Amino acid sequence: MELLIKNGFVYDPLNGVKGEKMDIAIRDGKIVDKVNERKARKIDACWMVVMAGGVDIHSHIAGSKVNAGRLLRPEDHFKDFEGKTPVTRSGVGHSIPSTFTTGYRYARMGYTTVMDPAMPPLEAKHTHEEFNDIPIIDKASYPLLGDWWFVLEYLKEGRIEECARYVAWMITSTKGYAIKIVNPGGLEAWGFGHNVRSLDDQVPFFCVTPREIIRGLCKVNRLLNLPHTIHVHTNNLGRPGNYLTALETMKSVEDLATDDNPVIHITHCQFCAFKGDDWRTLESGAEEIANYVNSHSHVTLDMGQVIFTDTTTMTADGPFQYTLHELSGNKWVNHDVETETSAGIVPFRYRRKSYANAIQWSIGLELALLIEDPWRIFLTTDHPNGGPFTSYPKIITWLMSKKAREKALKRINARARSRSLLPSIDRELSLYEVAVVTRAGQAKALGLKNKGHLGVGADADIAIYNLNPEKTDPSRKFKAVRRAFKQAAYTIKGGKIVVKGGEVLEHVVGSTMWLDVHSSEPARITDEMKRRFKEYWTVEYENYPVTENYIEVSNPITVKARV
Amino acid sequence: MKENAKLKVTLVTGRTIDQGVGKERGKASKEYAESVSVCYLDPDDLRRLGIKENTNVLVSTEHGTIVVKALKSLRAPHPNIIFIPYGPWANAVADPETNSIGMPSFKGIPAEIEPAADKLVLSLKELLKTQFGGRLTSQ
Amino acid sequence: MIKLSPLKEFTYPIVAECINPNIFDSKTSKEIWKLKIWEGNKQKALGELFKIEENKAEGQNETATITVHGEVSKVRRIGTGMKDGEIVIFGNVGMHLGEEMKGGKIVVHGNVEGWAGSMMKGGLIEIHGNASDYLGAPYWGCSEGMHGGKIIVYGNVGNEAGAYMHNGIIKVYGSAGQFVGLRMHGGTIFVQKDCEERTGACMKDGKIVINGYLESVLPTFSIEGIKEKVKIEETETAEGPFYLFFGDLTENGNGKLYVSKAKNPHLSSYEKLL
Amino acid sequence: MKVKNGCAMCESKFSGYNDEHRVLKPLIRKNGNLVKASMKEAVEKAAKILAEANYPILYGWSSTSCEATRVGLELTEEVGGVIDNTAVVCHGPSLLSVQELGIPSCTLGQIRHRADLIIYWGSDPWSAHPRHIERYTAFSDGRFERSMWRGYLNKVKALIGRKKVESALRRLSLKKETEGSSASKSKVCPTISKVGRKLIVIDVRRTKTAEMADYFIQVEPNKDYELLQAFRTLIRDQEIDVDEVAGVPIEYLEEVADAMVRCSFGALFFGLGLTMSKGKLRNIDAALSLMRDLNMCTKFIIMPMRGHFNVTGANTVSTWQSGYPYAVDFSLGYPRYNPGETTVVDILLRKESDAALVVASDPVASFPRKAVEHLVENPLVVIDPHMNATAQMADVVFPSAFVGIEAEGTAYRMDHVPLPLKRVVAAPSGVLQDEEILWRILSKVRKIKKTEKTEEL
Repeated sequence: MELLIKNGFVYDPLNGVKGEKMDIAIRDGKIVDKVNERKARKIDACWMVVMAGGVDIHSHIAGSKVNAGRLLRPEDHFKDFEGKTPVTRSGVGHSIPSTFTTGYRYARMGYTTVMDPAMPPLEAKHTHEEFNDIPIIDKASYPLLGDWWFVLEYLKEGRIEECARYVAWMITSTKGYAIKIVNPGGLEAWGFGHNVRSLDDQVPFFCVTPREIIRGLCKVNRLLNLPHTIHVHTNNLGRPGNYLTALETMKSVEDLATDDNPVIHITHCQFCAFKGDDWRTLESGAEEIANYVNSHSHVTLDMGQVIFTDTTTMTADGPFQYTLHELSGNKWVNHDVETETSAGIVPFRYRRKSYANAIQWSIGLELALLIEDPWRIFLTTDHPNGGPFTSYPKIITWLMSKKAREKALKRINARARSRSLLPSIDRELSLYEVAVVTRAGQAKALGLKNKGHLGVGADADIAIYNLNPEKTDPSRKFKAVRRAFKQAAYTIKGGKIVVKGGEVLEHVVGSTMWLDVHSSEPARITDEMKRRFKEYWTVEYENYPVTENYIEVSNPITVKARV
Repeated sequence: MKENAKLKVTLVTGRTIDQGVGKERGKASKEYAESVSVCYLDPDDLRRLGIKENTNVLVSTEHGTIVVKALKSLRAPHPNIIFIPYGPWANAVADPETNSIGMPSFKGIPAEIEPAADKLVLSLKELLKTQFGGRLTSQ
Repeated sequence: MIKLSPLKEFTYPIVAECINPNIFDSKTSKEIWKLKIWEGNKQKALGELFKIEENKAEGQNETATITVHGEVSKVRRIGTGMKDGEIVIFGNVGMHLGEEMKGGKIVVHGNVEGWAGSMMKGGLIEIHGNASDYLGAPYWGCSEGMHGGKIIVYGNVGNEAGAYMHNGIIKVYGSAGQFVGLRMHGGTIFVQKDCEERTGACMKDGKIVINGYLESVLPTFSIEGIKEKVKIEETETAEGPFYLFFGDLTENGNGKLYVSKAKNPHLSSYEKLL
Repeated sequence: MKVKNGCAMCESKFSGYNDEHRVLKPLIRKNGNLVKASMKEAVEKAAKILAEANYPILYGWSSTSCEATRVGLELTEEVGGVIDNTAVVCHGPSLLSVQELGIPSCTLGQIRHRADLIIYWGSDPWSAHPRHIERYTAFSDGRFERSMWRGYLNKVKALIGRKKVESALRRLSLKKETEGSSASKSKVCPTISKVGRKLIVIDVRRTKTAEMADYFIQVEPNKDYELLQAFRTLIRDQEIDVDEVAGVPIEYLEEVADAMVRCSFGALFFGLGLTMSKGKLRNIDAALSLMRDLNMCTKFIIMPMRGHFNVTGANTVSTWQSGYPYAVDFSLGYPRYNPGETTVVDILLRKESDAALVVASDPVASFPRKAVEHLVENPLVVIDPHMNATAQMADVVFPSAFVGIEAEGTAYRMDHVPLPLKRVVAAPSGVLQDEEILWRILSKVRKIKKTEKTEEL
C-alpha cells in the first residue's frame, strides 16, 4: 500500500530539515524516496506541519505498578471514560488510563513510540501482557536492575564482566530494552524499611555503595553496547537539597565518557533539582544543573514536568513514595519484589497555590529552557508522576511562548512566582526544537535507528498537525499551537492512517521492541545458578524468562556485546 | 440431657482441606458431597444435643433449613459455634444480605441446631432438585 | 410541571440522569420525550418508558417541577447533579438519587435504594420511607463524602450512612445500621431510634447524636462526660441526658458521639471513669 | 501420572482431571434434558442467548487463564453485559478497602527472606493453602531469616510447652473466667519471649495453623473489627476504657502489640475470616489502617490469602482493560463499576439479569440459595471441565480442557507474580480450552449483531 503526504512543512531534525515544504512517500510501512503519484493514496498536508511520530522516553504505561495504580483509583476513572466504537475498545482515564485508552490517547497526539521505564524483572510477563493490549504505539520497557542481588554481589567483588553477562541474560530473558537504576541501594535497604542518603552510604548487608552501583552498571552498559545509556532515577529523589545528589551522580560517571557520547540519562530531572533545606525553603536548582549539563556532554535528561492537576505518583522508589504518603496523608500502595526492587504508589494533587508545587512546576520549564542543547533534554511529565501525558500540548506551548508562561505564572503561588527564574528567561523553542525534544532527540538518545525521523528507510510513523507556521506565530497564538498538538490532523503508524482529526480510524497492534544481547560467552545457567535461583526467588528457573510467545508483535533488536 | 434439645448457635462456613480436595476432584464427585454435607460441633454442644458423632442434625436459619451430618470438631473449644464447609448445603442456610458490597454474609449467622437422626442428608442432585425445581437432567 | 409515570414494570436497570429539572428546563415536551435513557444495555427515549404529561402543579407539590408517580426502584441517578428545582416521587426509587446534588429539593414518598445524596454539596433530600446503605456516602476510593446540604429520612437507613461526611446534616427519625458516620470529618448526624454497632468508626471530627439504643460503643472511644442537651441545628436541640464520647482514638480524632443515657443502661459502667 | 511437590488439592486436581464424571461433548438442554450436541450447534445457541440478552452476566474467571479472561472481557463489551469474577464472594471487600486506603505489600519471597513476625488472621493456610507456610513463611528458609520448623518440633516434643499453650487457650476461650477486670488481671498472661521467627494466629477457632503458632488469640465471632481497632490504639500507646475486647483481656493484646512493634519485618495474612464476618470490608479497612500505623515504627506488610488459583489474574486483566478489578458493567458501552450495584450476587437478588455465562466456576454451589434461584430461572451457559452443580442446571454446557494440565496459559500468584501454566497432556479430542470456546462464541455473536444491523437498514 502506497501513501504520499503532499506539500507539508516538514520538520525532521535528524536529517536537518527545518520546515521546508516537501512530500513524504511511504511504501509498505517504510519511508521511501518516491512512489507512483497516480496510484498512491494522497494526503494533502498543505499549510500543515509534518513531523515523525512522537517518541516518549519515560512514561509509566504498563506493568504491575501501573495496574496497581489503576486498581487503587476508581475515583480517578469514573468520570473520564471512552465508549466502545465500531473500531475501538472502551476504557477509562484519567491519570492512569486503561490499556486501550492509553494507546488511543497517545496516537491522537501524534505519538507512536513509548518507553515504559520501570519493569520489575520477576513481573516482566505482566508488563508484556499489557503491552499486547496497548494498541497502535510501539513499546519497550526497562528492567529494574540497580538493586538486583546478583548485581550488588558481583559489583561488590568488582567482577564487572560476570555482572555484564548476567545483566545481558536478564535483559534478554525479560525482553527489556535498557538498564534502569532507581535510587541505587535504597530499594534494597527499603526491604527493611530503611534508605540510603548519599552516593557513598553502604547498602546494608551488601557492603556496596550507590556510587559503585552506578559506575558498575555504566561500565556494564558499555561492555554490552546497549543502544541507550543507563537510565537513572537518582538517590534522594523528591527531597529538598537533592540537586547536589543529582550533580554528584552525573559527575560520578564523567570519566567513563568517550568521544562526547552520553553515558548516563538522568530521568525526570525536575524531581531531583531541589535546592533548600526543607519544603518551606525550597528553591530551584535548575540553574546549577543546567550549567553543569551545558559544560558536559556525557549526560542527557528529561523534564518530568509538573502539571497542576490530580494525578497518581508511582515509582520503584519505595522509600520516596512512603515519604510522599506521610507528607500528603493520601492512600499508599507499596509492593516490594524479592531480590530485585520495590514500588510505591500515592495519589497526589499538584496545586497552583502551593508554594512547593509551584516551584516544582517552574523548575521543569527552567531546565528545559536553560539547557541550551535541545538534544540533551526531553519533554516528559514522567507520566503519571508529574501529570498525565495528555498534558504534553500544554507544555509545548509553555516552551514555545513566553506569553503562555507569563499567563500561567500569574495564577501560581505569589511567593513561588517571586522566586521563579522564568520571568528572566526569554527563550522560546522553535517548531524545529520542539521536534527535537518530542521525538528526534529522544529517538537518538534511545538509539532507535528507524524512529524519530523521516529519512528514507525510517518506519512510516508520522504525525501531521493542523498548524501553519507561516501564518501563526506560536509565541502569540499559543492556544492554536495547543489545539494542533492535542489532536493530530493525521497520525500514521507503519504506513497506515490510524487517526484523522483526533478520531481513531483503526485499531492496529504496535510492536514490542526488546534487546537480544549476544555476549561471546553467555552467562551459563549451571546447577549452581539454578540453586541460587531457588534460594533467591520463589519461582522455578524454568518459569522465570519471558518467552517470545508472550509478545504479540515481537521486534527483537540484536546487540553484539564486548564480553 | 434430653433428646432433640434445640441449641441456639452461631453458624460459620469456610474452607476445609477435604472440601478443597473434593472441589478439585470434581464437584459431582462423592468425595465432594461427603466433604461438604457435614457440620462440625464442639464436643460439649454434641453432649448438650444428646447425640453422638455421625448423627444427622437439622440446621435452620431465617434463610432456610438443611440436614447435615454432625461431626466432632477437632478445633474445640468453640462452644455455640458450628462450622459447615462451603458448598450447596451451607448455602441453603447462608445469609444472602450483601450490605451493598456484593458479598453475602457467610460467617457468623445466627442459627438453630437440633438432632434429626430420622431425616436423611440429601445428595447433591436431590438437593438441587428440591431447591431449584425440575431443570435437572437424569443423564 | 412535568408528570412522569412508568409505562411498565421495569426488570432491567434504568439509568435516567436526564430526569433532572435543569435538563427538562426550557425543553418542549417533545424534546423531553426524546431524552436519552438506558434500559439494560439498550438506549431508549424517555418517552418510550415513561408517560409524560405537562400539567399545572397543584396541592402538596405545587412547587414541584417534576413529579414521578409509580414504582421506579430500578430507575437510577434521578436528579444527579441538579442545581435547583424540585422533584417529587410517589413510589420507591432506585440508586444514586440526587448524586452530587448542588441545590434544589427532592422529596420521596417511598423507599430509596443505596447511595442517595452521594457526595451531595447542597440542597435538600426528604425521604418519607426507608433509605438503603451508603446514604450520602462517596464513590468507591473517594474520601470526599457529603459537603453540604441536608438529608432527612423518616424511616430507617442501612449501613455506613454519612461515611466520609465533611459538612451538612443527616437526620434519621427511624433507626440506623452499622458504621454511621464512618471516617467523617465534619457535619452532624442525628438518629432518633436505635443504632447498630461501630457508630463513628475512625471519625476525625463532627457530631453524631444517637437518641435511641446503641448496641455498643467502640473500645477506641473514651467517655468525656454527660450532657443535658445537644444542638442538632440552628432551630433544633435534642433533650438528653446524653453520654458524650470522644473519638476515634485510632485517628486522633475529636469527633463527638452523644448517646442517650436513658436508653442505654448497659453503658453505665463508663460512669465510673468520670 | 505422578505429581511432584504439589499439595493435596493439586494432587487430587491431577488425579481427578479425567475421572468418570468427565463430559467430552457439548450438551444442550432439550425438553428438560441435557443432550449431546455438536460444537457448532452449542456455540450458536450460546451466542444467541448472549446476543439477545438485555442485561447478561458473565461470571467466574478465577480458575482459568488470563488469556481466557481477556476474551471474556471483549465478549462482555460486545454483548453489553456485566463481567464479575469470584473475588466478589471472597476478597471483593478487601479490594474495596484497598481502594480507600491502599495496601503495603510485597512478593512472597520477600517474606521468606525477611519476615521475623508472621500473623495469620481469620485464615487457616494449613487447610486452604497447604504449602504456604513451608514455602513462603514460618517454615521457609530465607537470606536473613531461618525456618522455625525445628523450634516447632521441639515445642511439640516438650510437653511443658504444650501444656502452657493449652492452659493459655483454655483461659482465653472460656469466657466466664476472663470476664470482669479483676479476674483477668489476676491471671498471668503468657509472653512471647522467643527469639527469631514468630508465628501468631488470630481466629474464631483453634485451627490446625493455630496449633503450630507461638501465640494464639481466639476472637469472638464478628468482633474482629473491635480487636483490630484495639490493636491500633495500643500501638499508639493510648488508654482503652475497657478491660477486654472481643472476649480477650487487654494484657494478651498488649503482648501481641509489643511483638508487632518490636519486629523488624512483620507480615499479616488475612483470610475470609475477616472479609466475610460482620463489618466485611471495614474489617480490612481496620487491618490496613493498622498497617499504616505500624509502618511508622517498623516494616510491616499485609496480604490477602486468595482462594482460586487465578483469581488475582482475573482481577489483574480486568483492571488493565477496564480500569476496575471486578463487577464491571458494560451495559452503557463503557466500563462502570459500583460493587453493590454491579456485583453479580446483588444483580441476581434484585432479579435484573436475563441470561448468564459461567466460566470455570460453580455459583450454584457457592451462592446463597436466593441468588441461585434467579440464576437458574434464566438461560444459562456453562464452560467448565467438570460437570458441576451449575453445569447440571445449564441450558448449554461446554466441557473444556483443564488449564495447567491440558491447556497452557498464564496465572497470577496471590502476590501478583505471573506464572506460565504448562500443558502436560493433550486434551481429549473435541475438548477445547476456555479461550478457544469464548472466541468462537464471540465471533458468532458479532455475526448475529451484523445481520441484525443490516436487517434494520
